Amino acid sequence: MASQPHTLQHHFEDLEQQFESSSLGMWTFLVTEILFFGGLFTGYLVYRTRFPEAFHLGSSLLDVQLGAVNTAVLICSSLTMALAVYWAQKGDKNKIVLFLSLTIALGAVFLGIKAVEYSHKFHHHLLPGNGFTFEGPFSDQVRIFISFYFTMTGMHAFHMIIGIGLMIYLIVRARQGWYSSEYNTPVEMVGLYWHFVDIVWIYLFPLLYLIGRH
Amino acid sequence: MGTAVFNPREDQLAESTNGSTKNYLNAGFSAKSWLLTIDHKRIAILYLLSITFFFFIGGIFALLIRLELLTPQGDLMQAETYNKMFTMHGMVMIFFFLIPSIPAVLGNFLIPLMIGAKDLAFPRLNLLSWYIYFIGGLFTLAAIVFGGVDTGWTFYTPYSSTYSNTNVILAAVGVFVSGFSSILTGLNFLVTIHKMRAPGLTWFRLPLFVWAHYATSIIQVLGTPVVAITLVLVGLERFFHIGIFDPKLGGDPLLFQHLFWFYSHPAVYIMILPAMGVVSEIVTCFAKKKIFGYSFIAFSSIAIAVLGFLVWGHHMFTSGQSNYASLVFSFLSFLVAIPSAIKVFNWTATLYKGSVSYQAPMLYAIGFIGLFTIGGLTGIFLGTLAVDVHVHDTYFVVAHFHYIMVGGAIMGYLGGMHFWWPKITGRLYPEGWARFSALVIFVGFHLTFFPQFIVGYLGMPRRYHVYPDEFQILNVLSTAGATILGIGYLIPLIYFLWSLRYGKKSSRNPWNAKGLEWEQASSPPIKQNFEVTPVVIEDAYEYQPKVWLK
Amino acid sequence: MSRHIVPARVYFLIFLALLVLTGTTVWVAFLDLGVMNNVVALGIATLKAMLVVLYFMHMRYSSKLNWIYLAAGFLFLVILLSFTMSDMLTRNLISVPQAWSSLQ
Amino acid sequence: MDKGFQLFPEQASTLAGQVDALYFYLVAVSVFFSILIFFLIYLFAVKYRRRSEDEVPKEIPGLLKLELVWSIIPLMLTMVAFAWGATLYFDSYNPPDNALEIYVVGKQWMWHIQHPTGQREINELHVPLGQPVKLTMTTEDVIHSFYIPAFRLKKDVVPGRYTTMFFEATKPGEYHLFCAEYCGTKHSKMIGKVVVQEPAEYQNWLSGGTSNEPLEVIGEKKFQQFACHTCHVDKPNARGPSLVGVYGKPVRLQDGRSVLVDEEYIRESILNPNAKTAAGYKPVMPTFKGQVSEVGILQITAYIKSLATDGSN
Repeated sequence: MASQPHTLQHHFEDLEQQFESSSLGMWTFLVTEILFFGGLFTGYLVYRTRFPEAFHLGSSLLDVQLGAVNTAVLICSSLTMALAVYWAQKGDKNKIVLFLSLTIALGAVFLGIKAVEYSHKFHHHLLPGNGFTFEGPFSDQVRIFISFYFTMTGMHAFHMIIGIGLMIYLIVRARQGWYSSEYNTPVEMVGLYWHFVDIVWIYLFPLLYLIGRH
Repeated sequence: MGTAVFNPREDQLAESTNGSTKNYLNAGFSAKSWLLTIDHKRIAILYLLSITFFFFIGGIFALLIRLELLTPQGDLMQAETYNKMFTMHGMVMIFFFLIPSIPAVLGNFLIPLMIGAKDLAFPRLNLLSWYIYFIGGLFTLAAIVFGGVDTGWTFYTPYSSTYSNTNVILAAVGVFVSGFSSILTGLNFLVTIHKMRAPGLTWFRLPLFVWAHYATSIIQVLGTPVVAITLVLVGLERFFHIGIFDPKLGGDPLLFQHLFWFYSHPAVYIMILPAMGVVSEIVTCFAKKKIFGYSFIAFSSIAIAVLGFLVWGHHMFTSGQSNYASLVFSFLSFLVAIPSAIKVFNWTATLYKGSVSYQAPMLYAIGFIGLFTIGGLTGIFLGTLAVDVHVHDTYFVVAHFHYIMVGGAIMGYLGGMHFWWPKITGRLYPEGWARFSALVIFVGFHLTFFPQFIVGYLGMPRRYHVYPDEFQILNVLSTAGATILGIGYLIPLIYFLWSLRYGKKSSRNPWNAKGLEWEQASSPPIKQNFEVTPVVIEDAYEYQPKVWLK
Repeated sequence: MSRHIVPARVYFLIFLALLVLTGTTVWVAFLDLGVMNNVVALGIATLKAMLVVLYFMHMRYSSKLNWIYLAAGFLFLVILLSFTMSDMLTRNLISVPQAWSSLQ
Repeated sequence: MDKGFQLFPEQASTLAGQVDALYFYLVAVSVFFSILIFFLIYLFAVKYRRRSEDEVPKEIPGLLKLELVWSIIPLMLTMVAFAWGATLYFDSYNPPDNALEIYVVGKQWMWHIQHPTGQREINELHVPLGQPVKLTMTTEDVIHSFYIPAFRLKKDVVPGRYTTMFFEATKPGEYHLFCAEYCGTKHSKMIGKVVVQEPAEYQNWLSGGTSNEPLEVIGEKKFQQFACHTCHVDKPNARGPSLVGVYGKPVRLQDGRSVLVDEEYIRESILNPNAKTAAGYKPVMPTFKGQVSEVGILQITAYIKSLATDGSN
């Protein structure tokens, strides 16, 4: 059982039904993710309308260059993920492994840059919580901005780590030859997840890094 | 799990030659065959055992609360202890009993049977949901054992985030984790109902139980993530002091209330919609008549699910929320009352010129209609702005939501348990005892909670450990009722257990009900539910004789 | 299975578009457009998200049902945001009515 | 204050009778529908009980008209409740200009009440009969809720901002005061009484007691104690704006917006001074967070308010 794919689970009539179900299930899951991050975006919106100056000030403390580079890195990883799915649909095992590995590598680069950013912030005592110090106006409200920055990017990074774990699983299974042009649903589902995480960042980048820059 | 790609039809034939006495219950007896099962029916049983456990835990808290309130001075326990009691009563009952009750037990068991599927769309995810629920339960039990938590089940900030010095994080983690169980169950149902229906089973042929669960699942999927992230923020606030809910840094305590009620108001419909689905099934079966206004009942479930998301601000009329927002929320709250009214009227109309029999499930269903009607009508008081200002956070509210969630949801749950018990276990329970317990519960319930409407309008605030003397008589009545109610809940537990061994064997369809689970599956059903995939050629509830073709 | 396989060329085109849009959003952020800064930033983000959903996530070739689910997710996010803001933005209109009447 | 057994609460404010009228309307609607449903179920239950196992009732098709009737009638009845309730609600938030202003600060687990004439009370609120009273409330810690059942009024007291409530008592006597929002261990002990007195008796009460410096006088002392007056003076090069005559009027801010000088703005300016700096001044004021209590802020506010009337004289 371990090394053989069981392509069609017993309770489905055919592969079409199985794929359609997985696909709907994954999209439903992504809808729950939208609302999960939605709670954070609601808090962000409330405080940004309440403390616009503090949010502009807080945003100016972030490094636009690193943020922009990370955005590009994540978009690259989305491309490699899309290509991994593409080769899964074509049933090319080696290419699946190759592109999944590239995606993991790009994800790791993203997380590495994130870690550098975090350590800069920590170095300047811009951290979420009691160690926070900020010499300047609105320090309490800047603190709230920084808390949002860490919570939102932290939650995003956590999702990426899960995504990387899933891709490692896919690589193991792909090497065992589980995926073919007939059956590649798991690759496609993880792809959906990874692209969703990318979309979250697409919103986080302008909302956190690019406000009040002019 | 097969070792190769297998053809499902061959698999079916192989199993069915083993003889008709083979069913899901005797398909394996090892602990592993239960704990690692991916059979939705067995998972339903796992849920049944766990929620029964939590129901009695929560019930013990309730009983202690009522005992404490016998006297106005608070003689039985300290204020700290009392505050923990009502917090844990609410938390356990809501998150670990009511929300999973009907969906995770009856829904899990019945949805595949009702739609002619072999299982839910994601059987392993279903098992995972139970484990997640179990882990969440362990966290909550740990929070109880290590000293309890005293924030109220609502976790209002900044009390929960800054001031309470009890196990808030542990309890929040418990609720957070169990939330994912709820999300995954809802997701599973949605996909199953969309993709796994038997040939011929169109949307408007579905049993109303399935419609109700579809609506419930929508709420679980859309609402639960928001409370999850909110609890994460409370945890972060407590742990790191991030300031988002801290008014000293400019944080707004009302933001928490918005995020919390965005889920927790619709969560009430997670508890009541499935019960409405159960009642629709029972009423039509015991009136032996097609349900009146099928599409109105079906669509009212969806309407409740959607409108339910637009009314959360009616929990915040006195909170300092904008008065204009209150106005909008009040208006929308009245709209959500209408679909509930439609259901009640349609159930009543179904009885008209029917052939009505009064077996136990029907008594529970009628009990549901009676209690839900009062619960729903008193909800209108709470949606009315000026009246809510007076009764908000008093025992009036406590009485109202117990009428909905205990009178409604638990009556529905027990009605469903009685109705499908023969299907689940293959045994019949003692009918006389079942009718008796329905009566005891109905009487005990009214005696417990009706006095609370009065004491609430008099102004007794909820969550009070000591209270002015003049409220004592009504509180004593309430405690007396709670004792009767407690006994009423114990009786079914005893005779259900008894029936497992001594109950008469049930036929495939003891109520002569319509529906695939009754007509096409044995009692108890075989492991893969049906010998052959059923084909549906008629609407639901065709009690008038028509030729049934295979 | 008759699933549509998107040609790899499409992926590269979308990728380039996403990079260009990222550059644009950074560039625009440093111009002073007043309130329009927010509108443009969110507009570009939404455009990027649409491209990812439609092509990388194959929504263009996917069933209608998936579309409806995704739309429902966004609809309820909008409900959460707008109803919460309806409180936040109108709260002070009335909390000190007396002071306001002295303005007139 | 033993009231003895009751089934219905006393009415002691102008609002109470109006709320009760609406309440009875709702009770009537509820009783009507409950009895209708119970009666119909009982009737059908008896009349159409199953007489033999093999009887087959006739199918009754759904009836659109009936569905519409029982949707629209309840909808209209609830719309009446909506409009009625909303009207009362908005009325109860519109105090007349001559309302007596009293300040309330909640604290785990007591109510601190401050009269404009300087009297302070703990867990007791004395008010005169027949005069509108406006309460401006806040809290030092968690959310509380100020609840007077006999007035049918309740309002949460929220940290970080002011909420208000307004009533006019109509019956002398003592009434329960409860905290209605769960606030921790001794939530149920955060209770007290509201004493409604005849105006003459109330005046009597005001003139008795200790420490009867008016609120603005205490506020003025605080103003000097915190050295506010060193910057907020009416001099050409003062570091802060003069506060004479500003209360109740809009002030221009540095970023061009205007803001109304009210209790909320004064409170914010004391605790978070640079959030909204007045035009023409540098954001140099230090925060007084942690140094001044909510009660102290209310006293200073009262002083600044008194400067407004002085200025106009």
